[in-house]
Formats: sequence, C-alpha cells, structure tokens
Amino acid sequence: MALKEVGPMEPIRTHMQIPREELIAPGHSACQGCGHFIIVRHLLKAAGPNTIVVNPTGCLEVVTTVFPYSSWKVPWIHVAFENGGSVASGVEAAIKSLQKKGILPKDERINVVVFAGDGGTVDIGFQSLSGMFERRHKVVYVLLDNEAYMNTGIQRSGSTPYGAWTTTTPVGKRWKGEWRVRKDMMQIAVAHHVPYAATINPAYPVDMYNKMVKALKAEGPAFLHAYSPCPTGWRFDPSLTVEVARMAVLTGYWVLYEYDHGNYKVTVPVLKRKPVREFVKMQGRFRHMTEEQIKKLQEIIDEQVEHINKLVGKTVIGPVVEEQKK
Amino acid sequence: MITMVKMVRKALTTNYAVAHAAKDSDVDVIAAYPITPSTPAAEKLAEYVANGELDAEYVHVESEHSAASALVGASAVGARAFTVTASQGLIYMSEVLYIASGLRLPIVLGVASRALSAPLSIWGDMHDIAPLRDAGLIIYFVSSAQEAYDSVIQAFKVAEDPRVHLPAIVDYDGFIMSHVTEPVDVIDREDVLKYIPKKVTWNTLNPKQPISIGTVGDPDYYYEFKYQQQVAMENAVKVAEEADKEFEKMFGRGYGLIEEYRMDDAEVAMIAYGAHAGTARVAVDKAREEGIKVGLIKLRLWRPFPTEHLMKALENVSVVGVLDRAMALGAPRQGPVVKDVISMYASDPSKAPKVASYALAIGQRDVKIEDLVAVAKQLDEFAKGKEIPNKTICIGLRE
Amino acid sequence: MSLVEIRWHGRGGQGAVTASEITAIAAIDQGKYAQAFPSFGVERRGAPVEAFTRIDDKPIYIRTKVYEPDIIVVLDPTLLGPEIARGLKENGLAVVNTDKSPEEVKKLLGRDDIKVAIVDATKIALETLKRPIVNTAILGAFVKASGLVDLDHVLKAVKSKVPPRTVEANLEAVRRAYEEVVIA
Amino acid sequence: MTLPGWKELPEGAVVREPGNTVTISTGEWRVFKPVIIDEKCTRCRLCWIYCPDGTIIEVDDPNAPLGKRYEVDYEHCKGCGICWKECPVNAIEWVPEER
Repeated sequence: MALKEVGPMEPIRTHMQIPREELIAPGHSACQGCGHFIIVRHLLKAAGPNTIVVNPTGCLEVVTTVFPYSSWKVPWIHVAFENGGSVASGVEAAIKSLQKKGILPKDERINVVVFAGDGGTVDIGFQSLSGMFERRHKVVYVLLDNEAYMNTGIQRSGSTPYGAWTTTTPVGKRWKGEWRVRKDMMQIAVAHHVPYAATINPAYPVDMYNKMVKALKAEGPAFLHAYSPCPTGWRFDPSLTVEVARMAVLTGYWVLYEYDHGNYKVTVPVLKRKPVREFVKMQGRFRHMTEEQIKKLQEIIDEQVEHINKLVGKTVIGPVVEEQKK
Repeated sequence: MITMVKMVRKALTTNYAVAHAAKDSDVDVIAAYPITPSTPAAEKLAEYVANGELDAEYVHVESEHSAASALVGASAVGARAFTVTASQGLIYMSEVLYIASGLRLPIVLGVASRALSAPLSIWGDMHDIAPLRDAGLIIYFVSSAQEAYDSVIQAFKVAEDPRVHLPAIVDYDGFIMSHVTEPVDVIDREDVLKYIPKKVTWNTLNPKQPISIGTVGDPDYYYEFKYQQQVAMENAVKVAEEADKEFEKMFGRGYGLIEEYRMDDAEVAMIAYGAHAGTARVAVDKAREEGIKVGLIKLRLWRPFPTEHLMKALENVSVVGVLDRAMALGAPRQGPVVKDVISMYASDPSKAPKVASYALAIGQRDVKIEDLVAVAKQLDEFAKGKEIPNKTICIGLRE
Repeated sequence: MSLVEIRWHGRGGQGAVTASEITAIAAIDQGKYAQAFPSFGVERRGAPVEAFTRIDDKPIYIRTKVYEPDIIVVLDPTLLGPEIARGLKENGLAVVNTDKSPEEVKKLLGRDDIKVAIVDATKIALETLKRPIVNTAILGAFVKASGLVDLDHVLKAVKSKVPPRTVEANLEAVRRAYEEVVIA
Repeated sequence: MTLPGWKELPEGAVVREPGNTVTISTGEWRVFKPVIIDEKCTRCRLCWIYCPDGTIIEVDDPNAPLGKRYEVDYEHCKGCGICWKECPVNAIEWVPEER
C-alpha cells in the first residue's frame, strides 16, 4: 500500500509522502527551469505554513515580489542583500520575546527560514551569517547556490567553481575563467558548532526534504547548502536542470552529506564516480576549458571527495570510473 | 494639570538615562554593538536584561549594520525594538535605517553623536547624524539627560503612531552629554506604559495573515511610496507636538518642538541644538547684561523640520545665527541646520531674516560662554548693518 | 548658592572620576542640581586624569569644560605643582591628599591666595581598604572642607557606587578623612 | 489602465494577498508545451516533484489508476521541459506551441 502524505516537519520515506499543499505560487518571473524553485517549493512543504521567510536580495527575491505581487503564501520579508542572518536573528529574537511575554501564543511553533543566494551568503552576507550561527539563533539558513551573482547578470562570487566563465571572470588572453577554489561553506558552518548542517540537491527530493525536517528540528541554527543549477548563467537547456544537478552528485562534484550533532554522514553514496568531465561538458560556462583545466578541476574534486571520506571515516564516495567506450 | 505620577530622582548620565527610558518603555528586543561614546548605554541595557529588570531579548550583534537589521526583523514581527550607537556605527547602520523607514517600522535609536573619521576622533560633534537627515527618520536633538529620557519615551509614541510609522532617533552629544552625570526624574514603568501602551499597528509578519514585506518598487510605484513617507513625516510634526503635550499633561514636563528663550523682544537670535543650546542660554543672559537684545531658539525636533514654528519664532528678528556642529563639505554653507533655515524662506525671501552660519564644537573643540557672547555681539553688529560673510564663520578654528 | 565648579585630579585607577560622580549623586540626592563628568577621552591606568563636578541650587545649563574652578581636589600627591592649580579662583580651595603641611602644599601649588585642606588619604585608604584607592578618603576631606554637600548624602552615594564587600571600609575611609582633615 | 495613487497604496509597499502572482500568466513564455499521455502515466509523481513552478497539478480522480492523475497548469507552465526530460516512462510529449 502506498504511504500517505505527511504533515509538515515529519520525515518521509518516499517522495509520494511529500505534502501536496503549495506555499509558493506560480506566476513569478523566474527563468525557465530555475533550480531555486524546486528547492524552495519542497522546503516550504517540509516547513509548513507556520513559517516566516527571510529573503535577502537576489534572484528569488526579485522574481517573486515585484509590487503589487507576491508569490509567497507564508509571511515573508526582504530587507537588504547582506543581512539575511541578522534580520532572521531579529525575527527569531522577537518571536522568543513576544512568546515569553504571552503576546504571541506560547505553544505555537513558528519556523524562521532564510533563503539566500551565494553572493548574499558566502560574500557580502558572510559576517551577518557568522553572527547568527555563533549566537545560536534557531533559524534554518538555506543557501541557494547557483555559483555566481545571477541576479545582476552572472558575475563571479566566492562560490564560483574553478574554471567557470562569468562576466567578471571572462575568457580572454590572460584569464580563462575562474582560477581559484571556491569557499567550503559546509566546513565554515561546522566551525561555528551549528547542531546541523547538510548539503542538498533538487535531484534528490527525499534526501532534501528529510534534511529540511532535521534542520527545522535542530535546537539551534541549521545550515542547508542547496545546489541550484542555473540554466541561464551556466549555459544549458532549461530542461536539463535536474540532470545537471544529478550529474553534480554522480561526479562527486556535489557530495550529499550532513553534519548532525558531531557526526558526519554521506547520505547519497556514490561508489563509482563519473569523471567531472561529464558534468563540465553539459554546461556552456565550462566550454572553453582545456584538458589541463579539466584535469585541475578533477584534482580539486578528488581532493574534496577525499576530505569528505575522511570526515565520515570510510570511502563512501568511490574512485572515478571511466565508462567503457562502446 | 500634573497627575499623581510616581517619579524618582536619579543621578544618571545621558547614556544611562536613555537606557533607563528604553527599560521603562518595556522594549522587547535590543540589538547593540559597542561604540564610543554610546557603549555605556549598551552595557546598561545588558545589565538590565542580565539582572531581570528588563524582560527583553538582547542580541549581541557582530556589527551596527546587523544591529539595525535585527531590529528591522524584530519590529517586523511586532516587537518594540531599540538600540544605541554613534559615529561610524550610525553611518554603518545608515543603509538599513533608510530601509527601516521605507518599510515603515517604528524602531527607536539613541545616538551619542560623535565625529566621523578621518582623522579618527572619538569625540563629540554631529557629523554622524547630519547625513541621516534625508533618511526618513524622526530626529530629536536633546540638551539634557532629562530631556533625553523623556524624548526616548516620546519617540516611541510618535514612531508607533499609525499616522507616522517611522523610525526615530534621539540624538545627544557624545561625551559632553553621554558621559555627564546629572539629575533625571524617572517615571514608573506602569505610568510610562499608560503613555505608550503596547499596541502594534504597523505591518507585521504573522503566519495567520501572511503578508510580504520589502517588495520591489518599480518605476510605476516607487515614487508613490517615497511620497507616503514624506506625508508620514509631515504628519509627524503634529503628532510630535501632541505627544509632547500629552507627556506634559501626564508627567509635568514638556519641551515643544522648538524652545524659545528670551525671544519676546529679541532683535537677533541664535539657533542652537544639543548640549550647546545650554551654553548658549547662559551666553544669552550674559549678552543681555551687556544690552544686546538677543534670544535663543533651541531646536529640538530636526526631522521633520518644524518650519512653521520656527518661522513664527523668527518673525520679529532681523538676523539669526545658526550654530551648527557638522561641516557639509563643499556646500554653500557648512551647517546642516542652517541650510534648512535658509530654505524655509524659499517661497518668499522677503520674510527672511538675514542668516549667519556658524560652525562650532567640531571634534569636540570646547566652546566657552565667551565664544557665544561674541556671537551674540556679532549678530548685533550684523543687525546694525555690518556685512555678513558669505560663508560659514568658524568659531574656535586656528588660522 | 550659586554655581560651584570643582576639578578633580588623580591618576587612572585611583577613582577621581568616581569621586566626582559620588559628589554629584550626593548633591542631587540632597535636592540640588549637579553635573559630573570625566575629562573626555581615552583613560589609561596610571596616567594623570581629570574629572569635574558642578553644583548649583538652580538647573545647570552650561556645557563647557571647567576653566576656573572654585575647588580643586588632588588625589595623588605626586601631581602637586603649579599646573594643577591653573585657573583656581582667588580664595579658592585645594583639597589635597598629602603628608605635607598646608604651607608646603601652597608653596608647591605656587599659590598663597587660596585655602588648602590636607589629609593623608593614602594612609587612611591603606588602613581601611588595605589598598591605595584614595577616592573615598579624599571625599571625606572634601565634604568637610567645602561644606557643599552633607556627609549623610555622601555616605549614601558611596554605598551606591562602591563594590558591596567594600562598603564598610569605604564608609570608614570617608568618616576618618572627614575627622582628620586639616584646613588652613 | 490607471494605477492607484499614493493614498490608495498600502503602507510600506507590503503585499497583503499572499500568492497573488497566480493571477499573472506565464504560459505565453512557452515555445514547446508538455502534454501528458495519461495512458502511459504510472503516477510516479516525478513530474510533480521536479516542476520548478508547481504547474503540474495532482488531481484526485477515483476513476483513474491509483485514484489520481496529472494535469498541466498551462496558464503558468513556462515550458522549461524538466517534466518531459525526467518522466521515466516517456509519458510526456514535447509539443510545439501553436498560437
């Protein structure tokens, strides 16, 4: 017998249990195939209607809330670009204070969720996020990572991967796309002693949903690093969003793991990794890459995989296995 | 009529008076970051929360920008939200303060005004508050710890009024007020809350009635929302006056939006604000002893600017000297307030007195009574026909 | 009573600022108007510091520094010199922590047109508090010599400002200096 | 159409009608449209899961296999094609729009 849909904040075993109710409406102006909305739709389903969303400036904000319209069926606030962490801190502090004083119902749980982009998180919003983590505000902070400033037209961020073309890391005589290694936000979150941190990916909805439930139930700040393919900025056909997201996992480019109260766990093991070339060749932003650059990127990924395997204490993400040519 | 309200006289610095007022206003959320010279107020608030005198959440933010941001978040949930800051901290907050005004959230701030770097100066002047004049904030200048205490309470009243819904700042001089201990009659919290009952009338984030706050205003809409803020500012003049009158009725102390001293028969006048309004008052008495018919207008509400009140007070004055404490570099006159005074008469310059612009107390250069007596004498000379320099006159500046 | 201005001289850590505040608190408690403030800036332990008190029966509006004090109070004997007495009004009062004679103090200050009140506050502090924090001791001398504020109000203000476990010792220091001060 | 004046607009540019973008049509964005072949559909729900815009509608239908079927909200579907790509049984056809 099929499992029934669950209520908010309950874990699921299959995607058939994801609640039907939509808390974000269509009609917004996100690009075709935007990865953000697969993620946001499901995380809101997991959180339920008793949720306040804080949304620093970015694609998600501008495409959903051009006055007099809003796609959000939950209370939502945008203040500025660099202060998602601090605005959420204030929202959470106010809920706490007003509940204590009996102005808000004491027994009613109100979730506070931040949806922020990579620019608003790893760059300009970094300090405010760090403060929020360190002060132990009960907030779920979701980083919707599309690996560049897409809202302003594809400029590089501290999350842009090695090799990627952006408008500020163009391919020219001297520059050949981004040449540095991106920030490791998971480790930065863990260094703040957050109780729960995890990577998520829209191609893996059950894993994503359950991590949201865990994040919401954590007794302090929780961090979800969401991989969010951007057809516009990464230069691929919008129909491939989920495929690109999946390939990121299958190549070990995006390892799905969690840090749960001190314990690391890879939640989607990949025993035979595909070469990162498979991921690279799907996207126009990597088109210029030389064999040498691809090799360098593969090394970066190998190192990252090795690091995560070390964290979990066993080889859960396996070696690269080239497919046999037919 | 003064009702039977319980008051206790305490010896407080203005920093402590401001913190005390926030406590008596039963603020729900404080987010504060230390910066000289407002730090003792942030410490005192922490002490109140630590020992249970104030039931509030104290957010130990990692910057002033985050302090303002957290207050916006808190206010948007319906909390009474408060902070203190100064100088670089206020400027760092300014981005968010513009937004708080645009979102129409009634947060209140105490600002211990201090110079801006460079060179680094921890000392008092009003370079920090000056650029905030266009941000859509209600700004009070106060001249004593008592007035600071009373004005914080009044600021909540005005900011939270449905005709206004704007953030408010109570600005007091760094050090020469923030660190000076003086008598303050504090009011029982119960009575304060009769004056400012906790009633949320602004837009809030509530899962039962979800709304979206902080939307994009495209060219079809932005202008109208900015104009709404201007209307709220215009309303705030009246609301601030009402709030002051009601305060006086309940607690026996009122200040008006401007305070006139010996203006009845004054031929020339000084406009001063903040701590120096006190010194100017002493100087007016001395100058009067020497036969100079000078009066003083203490500007209390800077934003919104009490244009009508001020024009009326200046009706019979031939020369007015504006004592400003910040330098608007490169402007026709350096003072922030003098520019407002001049522009009051834009539609009919024939009504205007002659205006002399003075800069003083920059970077807390001390201003003596004699300095201001000299200003009074100079204004008298201007009234008698001496030409007023076509630029700001710098008091106490070494050549 | 008209405006009285007091300037306090000490070294960082000796409690000159606190003494200026206690005086204002006591005056306010007594129904007078008062201001107390430090010399505004960065305070460092050991460095010479100044603090100020103004007392009046009427509200005080003036916000300048104190240039011509009616009274100076010197917490540290090593600070004695003509510079300390700058601006002190004729017939003004200098309250000094010292083991020297009034004549020697006048000579060190370079002024013979003033009154001095001397007390060995360091000795009193060492005997009562067991530490050379002289501000409460010098307060006792100041109260007696100036007659500006009542001892009772000063004792009350001291209680509110010193650490709870040192209250008794501090009150004792005030009282002893009040008794031992020599005015000349 | 005349837009409201400042007096008629809500304070602080808040939007009080949650989810009112639903009144905006984004269906014209499409060049191709997904067409669900109900007979082929196994009710696996993946198109509903992966649609970014929530424009695959799950409809209860007692007469349908497993009691439900899937429809496309053509008013809002932008035609990204993810459902078509992700359908494991090729039950979604990708058909050029004709306007």
